[in-house]
Amino acid sequence: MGRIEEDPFMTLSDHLSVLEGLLFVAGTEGLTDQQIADVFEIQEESVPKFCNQLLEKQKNEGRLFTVMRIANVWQLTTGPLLTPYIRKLALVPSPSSLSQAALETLAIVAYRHPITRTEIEEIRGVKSEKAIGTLIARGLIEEIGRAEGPGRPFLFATTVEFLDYFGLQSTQDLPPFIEFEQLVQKGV
Amino acid sequence: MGRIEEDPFMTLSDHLSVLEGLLFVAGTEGLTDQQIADVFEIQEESVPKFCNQLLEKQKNEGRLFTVMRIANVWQLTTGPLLTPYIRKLALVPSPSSLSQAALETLAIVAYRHPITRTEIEEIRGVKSEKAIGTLIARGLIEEIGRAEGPGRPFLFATTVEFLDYFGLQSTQDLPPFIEFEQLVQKGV
Amino acid sequence: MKDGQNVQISLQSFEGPLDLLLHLIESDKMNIHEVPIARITDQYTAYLKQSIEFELDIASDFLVMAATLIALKARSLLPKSHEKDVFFEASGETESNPEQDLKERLIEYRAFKMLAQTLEQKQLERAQCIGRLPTPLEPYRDLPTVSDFLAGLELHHLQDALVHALSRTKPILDVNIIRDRETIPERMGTILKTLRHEKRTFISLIKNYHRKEIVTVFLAILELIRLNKITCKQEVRFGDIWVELKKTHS
Repeated sequence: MGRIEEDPFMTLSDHLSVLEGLLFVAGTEGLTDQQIADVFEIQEESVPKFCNQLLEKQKNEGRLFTVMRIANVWQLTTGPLLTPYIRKLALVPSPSSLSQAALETLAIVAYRHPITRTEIEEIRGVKSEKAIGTLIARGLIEEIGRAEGPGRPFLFATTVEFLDYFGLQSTQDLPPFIEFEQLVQKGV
Repeated sequence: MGRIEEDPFMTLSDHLSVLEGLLFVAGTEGLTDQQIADVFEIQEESVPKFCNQLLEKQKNEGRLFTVMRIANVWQLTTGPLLTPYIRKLALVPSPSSLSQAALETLAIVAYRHPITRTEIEEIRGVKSEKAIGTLIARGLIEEIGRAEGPGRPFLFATTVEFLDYFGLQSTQDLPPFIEFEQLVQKGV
Repeated sequence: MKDGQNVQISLQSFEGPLDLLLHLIESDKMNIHEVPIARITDQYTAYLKQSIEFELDIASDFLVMAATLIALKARSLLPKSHEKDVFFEASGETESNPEQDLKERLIEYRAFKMLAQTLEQKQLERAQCIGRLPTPLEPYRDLPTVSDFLAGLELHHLQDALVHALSRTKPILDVNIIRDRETIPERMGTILKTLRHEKRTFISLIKNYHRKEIVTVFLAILELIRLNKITCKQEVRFGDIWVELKKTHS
């Protein structure tokens, strides 16, 4: 395990907690072997063993979301044991209507998809993580792939359910953007 | 706890694992008291106790992301212990913090809402149009109507995003204004 | 200002005249209540004179405050007459005390400044609390929920079917159907009873194709969907709509 076990102030269990925390923050983007190796200053070859130790710990503690290697990254995912409860949760109506921020973000994704979080934030001029989260949770937008370039960020687009909601066949059926611009210019 | 403890096949610990799993799924959207009560078929009043039991469990197991009540929803968030590691990975961009003018304006709106621009400016003694604009753009305050009287100026109040941004449960969570006035009176 | 001895002072580093006043009071370690108005006025105006390089729009608020302070200073220098203040109390507002008002404004503003600091602290703490993006629940909904149903295309299909059914009814004058109108709850009961045996098509739930009856069936079905008692499926567009009891979850 290299450096990790040598650190006199942290136990293996502490390191596993940090690993779990970082995987939590990384979300569906996950962490690569290299990222994990860099943070813990260990060899890349040791990463799978390290992650498996976390998996052991999670199982012992009865965690229903565990570390898994998906598409070359490590991420936390829920297992089948949780599924019936998620189904039950899905039936409970979610509260509150969409905030102004969420509506704005939705409009941007609808007209400019596929689009990354950074691009959305550039257009809105403010952080939009919360709004994106709301829209994902409501099934109005979804991740449809990754952009090229550094970090390979997720690309978002509206879902079929979004189109259904507005009775549209495709985003082509949205009122053309130019009409909106004219409305804005007329001050409507 | 109603139904939960009566179920012969599941221990409290199992239920706490399910709760944690569902909070994991809900992410930054969080779960309301009602959603949790519905899924577990318990009384809404029992939810805070239930969540606090999870918090205990998480702490005992050394978890670095724990359940927290922010803006009236329960959600899993990381704490300061994980921050240095998150920085090391550069997983999240450091947030741009608010200017002094924006913070002062926000404090006034939080305690004196609904409030007009002129009233804010009277308290601050300076023009506050720009600060108000910034706060609206960031979704921290919003127009909630118009005041009576000449010009029928807009009335502003803080939003749910405001609570989330500062990690408050509700506006009740802010210390009473009188405490601050007393501190000033004492010449602190 | 150009002699290089003075520290360059910028009004922009203050949030406004109240902020500057507080700064002067605090650097003198004075209590707001005990501030000698004459001294603070001198300090304030001296400060303004030093910072000549200000922009007019920023400066105007500061100048208004200077004028107020000078008026207060003049008032404080006048001998305390028996008639009290002719200047400030001429309007008959005997309670009004402009010096006291200013001090109260300063206290209020100072309190809000402290609050702003509290918020700043909370902002820093909150920034360390990071969550994860939610998992979409959509794939976990094996049965469409009510809102999905009503918000989606299904309602539109029902309406199409209704039009379809109505177009088949003959515009006959049926004098025999002058009986008590069947209520929607009654029909809901009948439909549920029928569905207990087998799933049925929407059309087959209608008995005599009278407009009123079709509307009753339509509304009863909508209500049953809302109550989560039944589900509707349509295999092809404009095809038959199959209505069946919702499987109860254990």
